[in-house]
Amino acid sequence: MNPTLPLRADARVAENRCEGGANHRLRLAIDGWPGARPGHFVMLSPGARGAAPRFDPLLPRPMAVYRTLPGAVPEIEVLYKATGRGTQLLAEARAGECVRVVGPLGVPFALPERGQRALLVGGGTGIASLYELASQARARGPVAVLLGARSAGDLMGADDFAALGVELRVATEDGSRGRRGLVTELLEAALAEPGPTAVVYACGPTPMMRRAGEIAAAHGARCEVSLENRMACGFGVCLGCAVPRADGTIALVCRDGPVFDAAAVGWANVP
Amino acid sequence: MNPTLPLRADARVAENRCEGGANHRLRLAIDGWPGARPGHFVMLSPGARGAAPRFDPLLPRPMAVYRTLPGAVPEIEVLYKATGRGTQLLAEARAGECVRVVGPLGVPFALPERGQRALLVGGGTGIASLYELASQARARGPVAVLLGARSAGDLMGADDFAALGVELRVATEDGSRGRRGLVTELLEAALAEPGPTAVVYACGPTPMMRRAGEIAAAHGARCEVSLENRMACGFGVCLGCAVPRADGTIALVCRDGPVFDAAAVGWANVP
Amino acid sequence: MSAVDTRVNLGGIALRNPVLTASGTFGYGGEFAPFFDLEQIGGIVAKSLTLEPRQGNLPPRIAETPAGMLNAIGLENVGVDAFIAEKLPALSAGVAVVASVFETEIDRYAEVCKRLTGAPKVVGLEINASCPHVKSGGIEFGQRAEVLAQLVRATRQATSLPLLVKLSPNVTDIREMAKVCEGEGADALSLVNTLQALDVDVATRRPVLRNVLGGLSGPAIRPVALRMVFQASRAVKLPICGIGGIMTAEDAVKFLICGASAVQVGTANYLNPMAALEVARGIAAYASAQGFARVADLVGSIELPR
Amino acid sequence: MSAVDTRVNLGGIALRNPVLTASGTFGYGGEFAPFFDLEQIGGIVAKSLTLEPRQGNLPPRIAETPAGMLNAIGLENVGVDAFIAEKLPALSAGVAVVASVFETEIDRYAEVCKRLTGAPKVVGLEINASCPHVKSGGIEFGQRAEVLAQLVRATRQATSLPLLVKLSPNVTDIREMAKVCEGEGADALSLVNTLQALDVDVATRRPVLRNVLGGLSGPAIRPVALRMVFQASRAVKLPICGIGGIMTAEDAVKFLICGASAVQVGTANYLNPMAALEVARGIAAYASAQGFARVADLVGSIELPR
Ligand SMILES: Cc1cc2nc3c(=O)[nH]c(=O)nc-3n(C[C@H](O)[C@H](O)[C@H](O)COP(=O)(O)OP(=O)(O)OC[C@H]3O[C@@H](n4cnc5c(N)ncnc54)[C@H](O)[C@@H]3O)c2cc1C
Ligand SMILES: Cc1cc2nc3c(=O)[nH]c(=O)nc-3n(C[C@H](O)[C@H](O)[C@H](O)COP(=O)(O)OP(=O)(O)OC[C@H]3O[C@@H](n4cnc5c(N)ncnc54)[C@H](O)[C@@H]3O)c2cc1C
Ligand SMILES: Cc1cc2nc3c(=O)[nH]c(=O)nc-3n(C[C@H](O)[C@H](O)[C@H](O)COP(=O)(O)O)c2cc1C
Ligand SMILES: Cc1cc2nc3c(=O)[nH]c(=O)nc-3n(C[C@H](O)[C@H](O)[C@H](O)COP(=O)(O)O)c2cc1C
Ligand code: FES
Ligand code: FES
Repeated sequence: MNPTLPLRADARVAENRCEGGANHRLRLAIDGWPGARPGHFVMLSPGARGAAPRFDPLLPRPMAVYRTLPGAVPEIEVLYKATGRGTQLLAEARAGECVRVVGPLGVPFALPERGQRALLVGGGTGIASLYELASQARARGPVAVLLGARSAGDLMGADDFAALGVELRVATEDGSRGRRGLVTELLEAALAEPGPTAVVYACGPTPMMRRAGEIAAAHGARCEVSLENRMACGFGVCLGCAVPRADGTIALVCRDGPVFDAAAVGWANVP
Repeated sequence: MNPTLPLRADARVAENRCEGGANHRLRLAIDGWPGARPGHFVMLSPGARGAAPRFDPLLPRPMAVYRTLPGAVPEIEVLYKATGRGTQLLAEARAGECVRVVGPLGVPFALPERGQRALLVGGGTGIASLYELASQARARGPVAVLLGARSAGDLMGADDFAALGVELRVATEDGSRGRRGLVTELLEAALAEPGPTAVVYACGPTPMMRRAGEIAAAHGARCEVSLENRMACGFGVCLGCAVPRADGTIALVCRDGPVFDAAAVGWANVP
Repeated sequence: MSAVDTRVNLGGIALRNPVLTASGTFGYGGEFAPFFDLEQIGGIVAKSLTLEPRQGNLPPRIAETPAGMLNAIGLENVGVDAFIAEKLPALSAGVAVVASVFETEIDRYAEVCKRLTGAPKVVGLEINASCPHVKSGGIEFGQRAEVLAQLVRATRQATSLPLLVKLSPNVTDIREMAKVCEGEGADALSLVNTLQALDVDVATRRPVLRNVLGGLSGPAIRPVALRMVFQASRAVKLPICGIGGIMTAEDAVKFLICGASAVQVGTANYLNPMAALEVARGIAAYASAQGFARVADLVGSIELPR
Repeated sequence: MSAVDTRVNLGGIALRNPVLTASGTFGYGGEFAPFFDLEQIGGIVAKSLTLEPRQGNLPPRIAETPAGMLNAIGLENVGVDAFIAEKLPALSAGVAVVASVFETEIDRYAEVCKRLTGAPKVVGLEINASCPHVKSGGIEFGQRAEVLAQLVRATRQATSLPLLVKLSPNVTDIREMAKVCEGEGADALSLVNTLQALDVDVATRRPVLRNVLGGLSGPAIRPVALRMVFQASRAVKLPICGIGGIMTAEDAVKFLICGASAVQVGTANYLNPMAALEVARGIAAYASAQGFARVADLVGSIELPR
């Protein structure tokens, strides 16, 4: 559960740079930031950044807290792809400008038990949810990070993971980096390897997470996934981010997740 | 009448800088710019400047062509005050970005007859409509530019006028530059001076222009004013910029103006 | 600023200031406790309640539109009993709660009203008339004068609390609906609910919402909402709570000027969980700057051309 | 792209592509000659015409709103005779012109239709039913089924040209109005006109428009317009011309997917005088990219959840 109360802050852009293609890295200085646990996210309002209020695009965008950089004024990093209207606007924010932040939000990942092997499976922007998890899981047992992307240029944050000293395996659909294929194939292979009990964490496109859950289940491993869904508020009041559970009841991604046990998700109706 | 057909262009921002307070100077490079006559204006779309289409604010803003800088790719300068939502957004445009321009538009000022004395009365952002007129009127006869502002810091373009070598008189409401008082008082004084027939050109707040027209009429001088009104299109199709003429008929500021004979304006219903 | 009297009366509900939060945009209130003290705004309107707990629609339930958003949540809520047993006690004593009610049958509406009457902190009821009336073939209760009259009559009889009726904007003439409510004994009107709307994704050619149709809210609809408040306030004597696209204090002031006695902040709560507080403070600042001693004096202060 | 057949038929009007310009946003056409060749779009709908020339309202007539604009131009136009004598001849021969008609009385509507019938370049008439009906106390012609029926009947008798009826969105049920038009022999529907709205300036407490009420257009209203097109296209067999907030080809495609056979670009012409051309090109590009051989195959291609 979330031990830290969310705050609403006008964060100052410390840095916002393109890392090739649509990939961007945003560093935000947030007075009073209470810290975040692996899997927490924030809501960022790109439209609120200028001097005059503008309401198109209207809604804030959910973004994983990639990592927290402690300091007198704590900073958080966010890795994002500028693809739609809101994220492209976010990419225009310059150092010194303000971006409204609400967070930290959501239910974080449960760290592996001591001695367990953590297999982190990331695809697309989902990779951004896994960095803090990789960092903290290291103290519990072996960690392997399996990253997938369309091609090498799309890959986010791979160097940061490498710098953590965790095992890094990459698959790209065009073979331009690592193995050619899907990241779920890396997971199959990793689970087939002998070793301690594995626990799987997956974040990325819905079909990838669903498949990761199936593979984990086939190997008797627990699997946590961090779901994505459209969000208006991020803190449980709009009821917009509902997804069905496997038992047919409704869960809110922002409040009951974004991290769910893969086996508890009603995958057929996850958008 | 307007001899140049308007064009629609994605102008490139060559420079956009704050000149103190809300005053800004924008230089736009426009491929194929056909040139402008004194009093012409353009419609600038601040909202269209980013990569992703955003429609708040929606409408383009009418802005006088302050001056044209000829060259392989001609440039125009626009002086503006960033006060509302659109102009504040315009102030965020950086060199290299695109701003949509439609223009040149409108009916320009009629230059003075040879030997006439031109008295140019400018207040607030209206000053921006008078620079090219001052420049071109010099060849016809003596030119005096009378500028008014709340205080010295609000004054736009005074140095440029001074550099033209025309006579410059300033009035500020707080006396921080030139005479303390209204620019229309400078006009009264100037018209009382002996000399060749005067023709008055005024651009600024409606009450100022109306008063300038009255003063000119009292001295038997012709007076042209450049009206402001809300505009959606700038080229005569929305019918949004209507103002009544003195005879009760309706004129369009963008098509029949913005320059009108002060005596022909139905001032009581000019917004 | 401290000189301004911010109190207003909304159909018998005395509010410390004119800012409420709109139903469905503020949860059951407690979700906002991390952000500000709810006693600093006029009150909250809770998510609409049905007799039984309800699950709502499958996703996608929301989408963004130009300066607005679409939603089709369905009737998801904890049900009236859980609201009384769990949600109300979680709020601090000084929070004024207006409970919102929607149902698919008139007698069920009335039953929910009965259960809410007397519940602590509940200072009034808001009847959400934008719910599809199953018996009329899916048309909203608030879209047919006869059906609306029956609804107001039944709920009026079911409660002694101040009764607000929240009208649908999807009507030809809002004045007609306002008069129906006045005639049946409503104490105030809440104007407006969302505009019925639709959007599609051109990549998939599918509606952006699983429910196909949804409700449009946010700044996009504000000029329509203002028009309806203006029209209704001239058609009936009932006080009006203005709703629709209020993002800033300036927006709220527009509703007061057009004849609303109070306002509700809706979609803005999502983008800015402190929006309602900022609106409340900004209204007082505006009144003070404009020389109004009482916020109530702003109500209906529009200056029409002669 | 050249492979895509862009032709559509709108109630008997054969259009080279589905993009028209909306009445009141394109003048009489000639104003756009500096920007592009009008023969590259499907056609133009000219500013609505009355029997006599009219002056319209005093300023302010327009204002900006979130992702939209308000207007109350009044009935300003050159009058039907000057349109035929001066405006039509100024257009090049290949431009398809739909003449729009509005009036305050039904017999005057019919008379304008008669005069336009047979005028060169005029390929159809659009009846603007969003005009206040003086005899009904200011309610719009398109807001009352009986009045609308009389209007369509009278104008239908007055012309042999394809007859489009442009409906007001300010109604409870657009399907009812669509059926009235179908029953009275209209050839197509144009959906929608502006939403009735209001805004005030908090500094002066005055309405932003001299006319107090105005019509809301632009992207803000697009989801409402799309919903009405979707509903009407399932209620009647008439082809529909979709209008409301179309800024880009993607927006136009949404209307086609929801059941419109053609579209009109309105407010976008103000911000971008080449908007209609860009929309026309973009629709063809979309159809091509999605593998549609004919733009007409997009019409009503929405994929509804089962
Ligand atoms: C808990 C969570 C954490 C996330 N973390 C990251 C991250 O660290 N980095 C990153 O790049 N992306 C992340 N995403 C996805 C990110 O929110 C979307 O890519 C983004 O909202 C798209 O906005 P846009 O303006 O580019 O697209 P638009 O197409 O303009 O978006 C329109 C609307 O749809 C919503 N939307 C579109 N795609 C998504 C999506 N995939 N998930 C949720 N809402 C969506 C938008 O928020 C907006 O409301 C996360 C999503 C969730 C739910
Ligand atoms: C022919 C003409 C030439 C102009 N030249 C200049 C110039 O060179 N420099 C300059 O700074 N200003 C000039 N103006 C005024 C300028 O257009 C407005 O200051 C500007 O539109 C305000 O936009 P905003 O976003 O700051 O205000 P907002 O309050 O956001 O504007 C809201 C709406 O009202 C309109 N509006 C507000 N004020 C005015 C106004 N005074 N005139 C017309 N429309 C207005 C806006 O265009 C917009 O549609 C000119 C106006 C006209 C008509
Ligand atoms: C996601 C969402 C859920 C809503 N749920 C309700 C509801 O349960 N009951 C109700 O009366 N109104 C509901 N509304 C409507 C709002 O209370 C409000 O009337 C509307 O959104 C317009 O105001 P706004 O533009 O400020 O949001 C909901 C609105 C949204 C956006
Ligand atoms: C300034 C203005 C004037 C208009 N005049 C007319 C008109 O004369 N006749 C008419 O049928 N519609 C008129 N309209 C409505 C448009 O044709 C169109 O239906 C509406 O604006 C919605 O489309 P849009 O959002 O693309 O602008 C006018 C709209 C505007 C903004
Ligand atoms: S995003 Fe609002 S409830 Fe989850
Ligand atoms: S601004 Fe559109 S007609 Fe003048």
